[in-house]
Amino acid sequence: MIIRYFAWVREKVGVDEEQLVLPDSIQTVGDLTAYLATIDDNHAAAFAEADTIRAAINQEHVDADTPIAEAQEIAFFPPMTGG
Amino acid sequence: MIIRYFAWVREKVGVDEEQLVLPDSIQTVGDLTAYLATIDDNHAAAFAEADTIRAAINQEHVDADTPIAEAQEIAFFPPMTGG
Amino acid sequence: MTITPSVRVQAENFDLTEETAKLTAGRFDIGAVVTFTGLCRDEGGQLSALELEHYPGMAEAEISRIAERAAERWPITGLTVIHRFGKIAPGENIVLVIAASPHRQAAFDAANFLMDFLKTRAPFWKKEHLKSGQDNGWVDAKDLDEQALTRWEQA
Amino acid sequence: MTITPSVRVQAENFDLTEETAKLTAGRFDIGAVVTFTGLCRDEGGQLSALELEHYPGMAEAEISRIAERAAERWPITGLTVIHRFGKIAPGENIVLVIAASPHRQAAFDAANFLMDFLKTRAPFWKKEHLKSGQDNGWVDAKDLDEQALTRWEQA
Repeated sequence: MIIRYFAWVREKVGVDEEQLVLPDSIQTVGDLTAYLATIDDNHAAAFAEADTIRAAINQEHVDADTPIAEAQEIAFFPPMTGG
Repeated sequence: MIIRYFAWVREKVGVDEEQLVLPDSIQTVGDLTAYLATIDDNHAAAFAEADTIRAAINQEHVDADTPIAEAQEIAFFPPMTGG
Repeated sequence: MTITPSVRVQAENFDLTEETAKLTAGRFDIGAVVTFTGLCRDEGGQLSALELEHYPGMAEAEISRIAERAAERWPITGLTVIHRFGKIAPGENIVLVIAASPHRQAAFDAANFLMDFLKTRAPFWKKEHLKSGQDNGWVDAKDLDEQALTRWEQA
Repeated sequence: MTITPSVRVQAENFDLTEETAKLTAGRFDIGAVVTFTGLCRDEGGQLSALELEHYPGMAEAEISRIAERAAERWPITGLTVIHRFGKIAPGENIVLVIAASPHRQAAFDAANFLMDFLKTRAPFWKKEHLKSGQDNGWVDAKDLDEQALTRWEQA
């Protein structure tokens, strides 16, 4: 599964994207953010305020309780500021 | 005093504008429309439905009860359909 | 201090990019520009042209009064209104309103307000010419247009 | 049948007249075209540029989803959305929305709706670069922008 990061989430994690093999216990987007926060200091800093971070699966917005089983690509980013 | 007509009011009266000397009894816009309706058949046809006709004094919208004493120019026309 | 709206009543067409550039050139405080263009429809293929009559002098004065009300009500950096007169064929432009503002909702609201008041207060009248060669008479004012004004009443 | 919105995410600037002409050319059923242009402000002279990051692929997909909702909700004959990315200097264009419709209020509402949803749903992020040479960090999302969405909720 490819995980992509944007804006300050990307800057804090330190990479644009990464490929991770996840433990079976990770079922939802919320499980994944909690897990990512434990990987290393960079991820911990990026996901310190997990509530403010938005997620998309296969390029569609999703909630924390969305299952990740069907995901080829999951992205994490701050609230959008386009327009 | 110059009286100007637009759109179907103009077509029914048959002239763009006319200069009239008014009886002293004509005090308001409403008095004037009632008076104009008596001038001839053309004016009578134009002012048959006086309620639908709008008026402007010196190029500003006015009501039927507005006094005409200060008017250099009075215009009569149907409801506007611009834009 | 409010801005001075640019108001023109003319037979000629107008250009959206050019008119917008006049409001934005050399400025760095504008975050939003809303333009409204009103065009002539052919009413299902029946119409050959609209003929727009106006009250010269009052047309410019009344549009300016409406635009000044908009400029007092919203934080606007520039307003342009161009209203054409004469014969206008289907697909051609009739009217242009542009509102520039630091903020997007102010630009939307000012342009929307201007169009509602132009429709019912600016002294213009439309006559329909049909492709059959017939003069279809003067367009009736719509009650809906008059009703649209009530939403701009302030408490 | 609703129309297919034209959605572009690009570094290049856009031209208002040209983009509007694409929606109106050869048509005689359009009575109203509303354009919204979002521009980069210099924030009182402090800003040297905005840097717009986006999520390629999702940006186009999400804008298309928003535009399709607008096209289903209002009687629209054409919709265009262009969102730029990369470094954008004060005074330059950032985003363009165009809505064409037979009716003026539908064009206003669709453009307004699109901008509200673009602001909060399209995956773009702005970073501020100051004239002092400093990187001023990422722009915070505004609660007001999120609140603006509630007015589009349907009963």
